[in-house]
Amino acid sequence: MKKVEKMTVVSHRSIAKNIYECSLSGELVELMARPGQFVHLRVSDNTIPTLRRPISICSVDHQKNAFTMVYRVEGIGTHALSQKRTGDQVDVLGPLGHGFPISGLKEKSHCLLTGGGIGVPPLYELAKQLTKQGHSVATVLGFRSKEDVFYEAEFSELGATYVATEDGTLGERGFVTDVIATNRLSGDRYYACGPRPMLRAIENNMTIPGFLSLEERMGCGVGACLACVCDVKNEEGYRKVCSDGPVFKAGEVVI
Amino acid sequence: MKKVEKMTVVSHRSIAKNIYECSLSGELVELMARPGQFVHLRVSDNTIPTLRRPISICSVDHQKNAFTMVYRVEGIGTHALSQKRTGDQVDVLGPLGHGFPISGLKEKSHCLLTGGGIGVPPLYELAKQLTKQGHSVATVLGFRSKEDVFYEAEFSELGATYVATEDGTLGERGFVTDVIATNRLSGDRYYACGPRPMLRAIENNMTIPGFLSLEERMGCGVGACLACVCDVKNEEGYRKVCSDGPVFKAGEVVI
Amino acid sequence: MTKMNVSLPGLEMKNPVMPASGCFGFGKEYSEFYDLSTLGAICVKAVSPMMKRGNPTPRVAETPGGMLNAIGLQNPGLEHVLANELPWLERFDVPVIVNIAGNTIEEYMHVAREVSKAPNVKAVELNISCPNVKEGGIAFGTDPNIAKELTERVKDVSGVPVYVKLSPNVTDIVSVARAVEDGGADGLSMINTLLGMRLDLQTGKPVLANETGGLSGSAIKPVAVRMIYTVSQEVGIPIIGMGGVTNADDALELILAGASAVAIGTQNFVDPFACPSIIKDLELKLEHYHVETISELSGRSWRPSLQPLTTR
Amino acid sequence: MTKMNVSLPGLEMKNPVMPASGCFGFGKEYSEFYDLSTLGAICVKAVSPMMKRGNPTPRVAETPGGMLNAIGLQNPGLEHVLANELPWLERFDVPVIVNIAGNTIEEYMHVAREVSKAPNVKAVELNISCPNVKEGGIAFGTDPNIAKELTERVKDVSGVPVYVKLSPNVTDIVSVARAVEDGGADGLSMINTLLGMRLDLQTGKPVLANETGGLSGSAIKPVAVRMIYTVSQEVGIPIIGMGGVTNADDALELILAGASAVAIGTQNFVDPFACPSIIKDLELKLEHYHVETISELSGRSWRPSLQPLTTR
Ligand SMILES: Cc1cc2nc3c(=O)[nH]c(=O)nc-3n(C[C@H](O)[C@H](O)[C@H](O)COP(=O)(O)OP(=O)(O)OC[C@H]3O[C@@H](n4cnc5c(N)ncnc54)[C@H](O)[C@@H]3O)c2cc1C
Ligand SMILES: Cc1cc2nc3c(=O)[nH]c(=O)nc-3n(C[C@H](O)[C@H](O)[C@H](O)COP(=O)(O)OP(=O)(O)OC[C@H]3O[C@@H](n4cnc5c(N)ncnc54)[C@H](O)[C@@H]3O)c2cc1C
Ligand SMILES: Cc1cc2nc3c(=O)[nH]c(=O)nc-3n(C[C@H](O)[C@H](O)[C@H](O)COP(=O)(O)O)c2cc1C
Ligand SMILES: Cc1cc2nc3c(=O)[nH]c(=O)nc-3n(C[C@H](O)[C@H](O)[C@H](O)COP(=O)(O)O)c2cc1C
Ligand code: FES
Ligand code: FES
Repeated sequence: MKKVEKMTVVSHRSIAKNIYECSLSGELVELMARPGQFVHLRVSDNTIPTLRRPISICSVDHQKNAFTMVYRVEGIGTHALSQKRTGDQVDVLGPLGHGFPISGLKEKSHCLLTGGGIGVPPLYELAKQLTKQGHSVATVLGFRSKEDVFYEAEFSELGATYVATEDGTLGERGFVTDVIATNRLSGDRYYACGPRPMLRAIENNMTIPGFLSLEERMGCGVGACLACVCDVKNEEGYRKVCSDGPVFKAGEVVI
Repeated sequence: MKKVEKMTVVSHRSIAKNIYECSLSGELVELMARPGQFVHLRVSDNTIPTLRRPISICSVDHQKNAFTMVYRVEGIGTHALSQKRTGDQVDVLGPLGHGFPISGLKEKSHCLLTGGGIGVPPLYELAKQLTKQGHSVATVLGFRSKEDVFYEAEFSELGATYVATEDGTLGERGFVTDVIATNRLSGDRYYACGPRPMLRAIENNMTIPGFLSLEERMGCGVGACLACVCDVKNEEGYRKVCSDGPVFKAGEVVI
Repeated sequence: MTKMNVSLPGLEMKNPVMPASGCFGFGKEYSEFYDLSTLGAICVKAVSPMMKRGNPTPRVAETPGGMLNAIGLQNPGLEHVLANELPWLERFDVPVIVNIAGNTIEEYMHVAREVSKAPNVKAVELNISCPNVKEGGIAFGTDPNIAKELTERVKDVSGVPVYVKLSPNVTDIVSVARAVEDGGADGLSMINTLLGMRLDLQTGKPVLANETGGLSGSAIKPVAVRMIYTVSQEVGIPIIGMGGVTNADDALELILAGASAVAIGTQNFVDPFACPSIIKDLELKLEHYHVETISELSGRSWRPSLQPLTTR
Repeated sequence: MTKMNVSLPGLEMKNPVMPASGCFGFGKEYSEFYDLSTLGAICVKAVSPMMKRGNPTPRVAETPGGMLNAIGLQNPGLEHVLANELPWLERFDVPVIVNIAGNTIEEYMHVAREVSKAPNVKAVELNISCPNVKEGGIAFGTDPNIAKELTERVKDVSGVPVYVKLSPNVTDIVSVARAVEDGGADGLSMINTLLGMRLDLQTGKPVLANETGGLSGSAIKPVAVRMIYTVSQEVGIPIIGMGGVTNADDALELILAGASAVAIGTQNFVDPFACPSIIKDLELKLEHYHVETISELSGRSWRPSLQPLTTR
């Protein structure tokens, strides 16, 4: 049976402009196996805001029974979340969705991970699990500006890491796709998470198999309300980002 | 010009069942002269709850630039207030209304103060000011049960103090009017604050001049919305509890 | 549990609580959280004769104390529901209400006729109030005569009692309610969502791809209470109340206003356990107030000789 | 301040912000907080020919994200307003709009004729939508023909432009808006409150003595946006928008939807400085988005060839 748990904030800090890293501990961590899954958070105990907020699982520490999320303060929901102090509780529904598949790779494969902005976090647990299984990773992180950059050091520990900023204030100037082209990055498989235009560009440019993680406005987060559907390519059906995704095989759905 | 201020919680504690005593400091304290006035509090920074909450000024400390309120947790507004910790800020509009008149008494008068439940707090600053001016006070405090009683000791320091509880678990069993009758309490003037049935009984039973403090559901708290009106006895007009009251001369308005 | 039993036309319910249509799919997702047999009933997503793709995304937006949705009645269509969803629900001991959406009277009739043959379908609910489809739907809900005719014709072919779900977006909901009762409806469901909209300040455009959407959640509860209070005094058929119920107090408020049972919509998204929690808390409240059966409370707000509930 | 100037029939406003009728009395109380000359305009409490006592208390109740009121149009009557309230307001450099309530067309006409003679009254607003009075009021707001006739007759006698305040409690607000425009209205005000209700669980009774009341506050903003968006595309006269505005973003949302000016109701109670704060913040937003004049933004949501606002 699926569960909801009031998890406890064990650490919470700002790591870049408007970007926070928050760790929560509780029993739900036991269920967090697959990188790329998300949690659906209730950040208030009244109806402002009404809906839960979907945030990716960024890394999991089974020893400490804790997981970490990294999020950007956008509106009232993430603002309310940012006010939680160590020891406070957060109502967590999850882990939800299907994450990034890491099976089906031949031994010692090389994977290209591409993240844009707040699409970066779920790639971190992915990178950890891939390298743990003996694969190698290269990561391309795209941000608007220097002040927005986070987790460059963390990814660097796991493999070659490239940073692109739109204004060139850190790393290479331009988009992640520019970095991929310039450095002729490739591999056996790619994984990407970020804004739609980035995902579209990557899907179009890459010739190797890949997986894309999508965002969509959600209601329930569990597949019941049909808020988050996307169309399937070359077919009648549809997919729900929350329960069929958020990760889809490149080419499967219309981005 | 009237003002609104974010005042700072300097102390906050529970003093009886669901009853809290909270002190706030800030510049508005300078304006708090008259006992029986109230403040209108905003306890959230979104629209749940939407309206401010009226709470009486219980005592004022001009040295410390702080005032104290005593309130009972009833619903969401007072619950939210009870969550504020020392150092937190509370948005205060006030002081509002006309308080208890303490002029017009001949020297060394004797006053009878009667308070029921959360009607007790405003009488405390009143008792302090009356005794300071050389008058004597006797106070009758009515509560439902022992666990609800507060400020008995504080009032005892200022004059004879009687407690009535409905279930007889502390002081005399019964209502404040019973205590007044049994002990044949009287004086030159009376002041009362509490639930309407209590005020009605007192107004009917007392033969000396008196002042009553009323409660009514409020919108603006400043006289603009006409939410809080009451009828004037033997006359066409009306009074606004927030700006013409909350204290009225006994016999002036229909309770 | 007899305190909590509620008998409505076609529906023998263990308790007065059910999920509202469109907020619970066909039950599968929430069956992963708790046993659906604990529910008073299940009202499934609107079913139309043919599969419907619904509206483009974004389909939801948030508002103060509520949300907007413009799903557009996406559903897999009658045939798929009959072959897959309804049989799957048979594993639970719970009556099913099928919410029906159509563009024509014939479409409503067709779906009602077919779904009422399923053994676990104990009632149908005619959605004549969905604000998110351009044709049909909403017109049925705003014109008393059309609403009455629709009800009559569906009653002719339905094998189970017919509830009609009213739109709050009307000048005079009583006249629609009365018309539907005259048409033979066995019960009413109210309220559906209020028409609303949100703009994105930066783009200047509506947040929802469909532009307007249906407002649900606690923001609309006062409107639901008012309409249930008014309509329940004017009709003789029972009302399934909904609109902004987030907890047992809210459920009780709709019941006091005149509802016989209560449906939970948006709150399922906030708390997947909303329905079973509300059932549990409602039962505690009945004990607390020394109420014999929940049915006594229905319409208590307008009944003469009202005594306050006592906790002694 | 020219960025913020707004010209509407009868109203030369320094900025598009005014208090909404009934939420600001006749200005005296809030003049103790700030200089009323900073406002774009002032809309005063409804005035009726004779003094009105209003409804019994309680007159307000709180709801999630909003409030209910049933003041019942209490006011001191035309004569008193002419002799005292309007002359008092002359000390401020601000156009006054008088909100008018009547039970008959003649009553509206009488008040309009008289108040429009006051030098500082620059417009009247016909309240044809108050949900809290049993007679008159609401019927004018729900029937397009009556609304049109009322407008025509008041236009005949009013010395200042006439705005008509529409009720949201109707099936088809566009038809009422069009009728009122045909009747010669110079502008529309929308929306008034939604009909709502709250029950006290313990007593079982309505919280408001009047039973039902008008729902205002942030809860109704999505309904206001939807109605302003729809009506502004169908009429040629300007709209004063209101309903749930709590800050400059909300004000902007109503303007983007199609309003030319914005009125602030409930938020005055929450923050006595609501109007001047919103004025200040709106001006900052215009700078932030590099907008030349606020009027450019009116109806931006439905105008073709829309470019996102840019902060560069
Ligand atoms: C599967 C998934 C994983 C995500 N992981 C992360 C993450 O790890 N870190 C992170 O910072 N953000 C992540 N997001 C985006 C995050 O959910 C939004 O930034 C957040 O919901 C904004 O809420 P708000 O209240 O601050 O903003 P508001 O603008 O006030 O939100 C209003 C409504 O829109 C929804 N909404 C707004 N932006 C988005 C968005 N981009 N995607 C989906 N819904 C949105 C909100 O959930 C809410 O219902 C993820 C989104 C999805 C769908
Ligand atoms: C002039 C005045 C002075 C007061 N002084 C005190 C005091 O010193 N200590 C204290 O504990 N209480 C006092 N009260 C009562 C206090 O205002 C209410 O208990 C409080 O507003 C309840 O808010 P809530 O959110 O907890 O309850 P809810 O029931 O959630 O409130 C819902 C709405 O009803 C209003 N309301 C509920 N009860 C009352 C009430 N008794 N009077 C007025 N409005 C009410 C609230 O303000 C709110 O708008 C005073 C009331 C008034 C009018
Ligand atoms: C996402 C969503 C989808 C809905 N789909 C339907 C539907 O298919 N048929 C229907 O009659 N009502 C539908 N509704 C309306 C609900 O059943 C309910 O009447 C409304 O949401 C008010 O209840 P609430 O405030 O508890 O959500 C839907 C509501 C939501 C939020
Ligand atoms: C206490 C109160 C009194 C009101 N009185 C009037 C009135 O006299 N005339 C009128 O046209 N509208 C009246 N209204 C409606 C407001 O002018 C406004 O249309 C409505 O409250 C929506 O705006 P808001 O959400 O900003 O409050 C009143 C509203 C409130 C809350
Ligand atoms: S969010 Fe409800 S189905 Fe995906
Ligand atoms: S609360 Fe508004 S007039 Fe008293």
